[in-house]
Amino acid sequence: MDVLYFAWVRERIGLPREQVETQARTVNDLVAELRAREERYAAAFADLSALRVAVDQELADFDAPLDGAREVAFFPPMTGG
Amino acid sequence: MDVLYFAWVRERIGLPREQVETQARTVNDLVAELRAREERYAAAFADLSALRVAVDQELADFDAPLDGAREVAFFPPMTGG
Amino acid sequence: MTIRVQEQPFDLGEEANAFADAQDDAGAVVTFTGIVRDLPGGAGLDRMVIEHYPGMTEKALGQIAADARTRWELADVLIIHRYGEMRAGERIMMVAAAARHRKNAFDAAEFLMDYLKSRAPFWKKEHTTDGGDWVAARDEDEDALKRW
Amino acid sequence: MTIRVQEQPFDLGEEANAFADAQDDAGAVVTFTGIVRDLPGGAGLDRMVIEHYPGMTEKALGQIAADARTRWELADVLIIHRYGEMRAGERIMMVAAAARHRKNAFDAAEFLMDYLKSRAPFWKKEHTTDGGDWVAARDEDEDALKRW
Repeated sequence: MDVLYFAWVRERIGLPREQVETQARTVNDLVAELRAREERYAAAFADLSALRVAVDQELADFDAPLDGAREVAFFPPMTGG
Repeated sequence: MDVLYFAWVRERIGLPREQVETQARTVNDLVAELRAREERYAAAFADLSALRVAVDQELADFDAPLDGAREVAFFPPMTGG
Repeated sequence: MTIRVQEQPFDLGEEANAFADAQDDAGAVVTFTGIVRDLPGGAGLDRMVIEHYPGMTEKALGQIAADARTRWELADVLIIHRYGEMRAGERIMMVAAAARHRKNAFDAAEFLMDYLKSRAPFWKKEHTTDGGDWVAARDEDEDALKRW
Repeated sequence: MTIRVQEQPFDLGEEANAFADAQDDAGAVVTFTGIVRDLPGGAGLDRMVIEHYPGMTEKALGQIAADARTRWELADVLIIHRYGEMRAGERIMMVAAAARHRKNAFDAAEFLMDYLKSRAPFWKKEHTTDGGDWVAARDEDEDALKRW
């Protein structure tokens, strides 16, 4: 699964995208796995209320299922316009 | 006093402006004087709900006083924009 | 603040660029442009003629613009309105509002339009090959003023 | 309907003219333009950098435009949004909505902006000589969605 990071999430983790081997069934499961990896991940995912997630390029909730998902992206609230 | 007519009021009366000698104290008084003049005036002023009036270039009511007024204009509801 | 009442056409693009370029503290610019529409059912508009009340027009537009600046925090306001003859597709008028926040710019532009429609002394006449008809004021346009 | 996500600058005037020229049944065109503002208090914005999510951005904007066309009777919709580096005074983005009636054009343009602000994957970073700060989302922007 491709995991993408944008804005300060990208900066905190230190990379824009990575390939992740995971059996996570929901976004929350994936977040738990990532948090457990390294301090920079734990820092990036410290406060989920400051984060948004997209599954296959659609905004999703953190309890959204991941079955069949090819791309998950984490980022702060958007500031377009 | 200058009396001005716009749009179909101008067309019905047949002139865009005229000088009127009057002692009318309100717009309604002036309308009564004009109506009494000729059929084309009576026709133009037949339905006051279809007319608007400006006294010295400010929208006014038909019972507005005319003391000191130099210019009164009659016209249909505006359709700018 | 700029208000222009003119017979000659104006260039929407040039006006929009000049207005936006003149802003140095406004992140939001809203414009409204009114365009002469052909008549429904292919009746064939030959031309639209707009009559106005010189003197009162400028005062009324100035008052409407001043009211908008009192109600909202605006960086700038522009109103251009043509009179005389124009064909389908030509621009009739435009307003622009600039503000720090987009909501103010949107509200002000809509307020300017609502008042300009029913409180500025312009009258439109649509001419076809069959003759001319004065455009009737719409009740919705009068009603639109109530929300401000 | 046109949606463009691009790095290069766009010309507001040219876009507004082209959009208005393309309408043959819409008497009302509303545009919104977002401009890079300098920082308050003269902190001195060196540049703004906008990051986005290629692929999702186009989908999200397409969805927002389609939603607007479902809600209001619109003749046309345009969205242009830049990413990458830009300086104070440069245009960041614009939307345009064309309709027969002005209220639909105004509502649609405001709806497009409200959704684009909080639902399209763009992130702004303001750089000064002291470093860079990600622009924080404003609660008002999230609240603005509730009225639609």
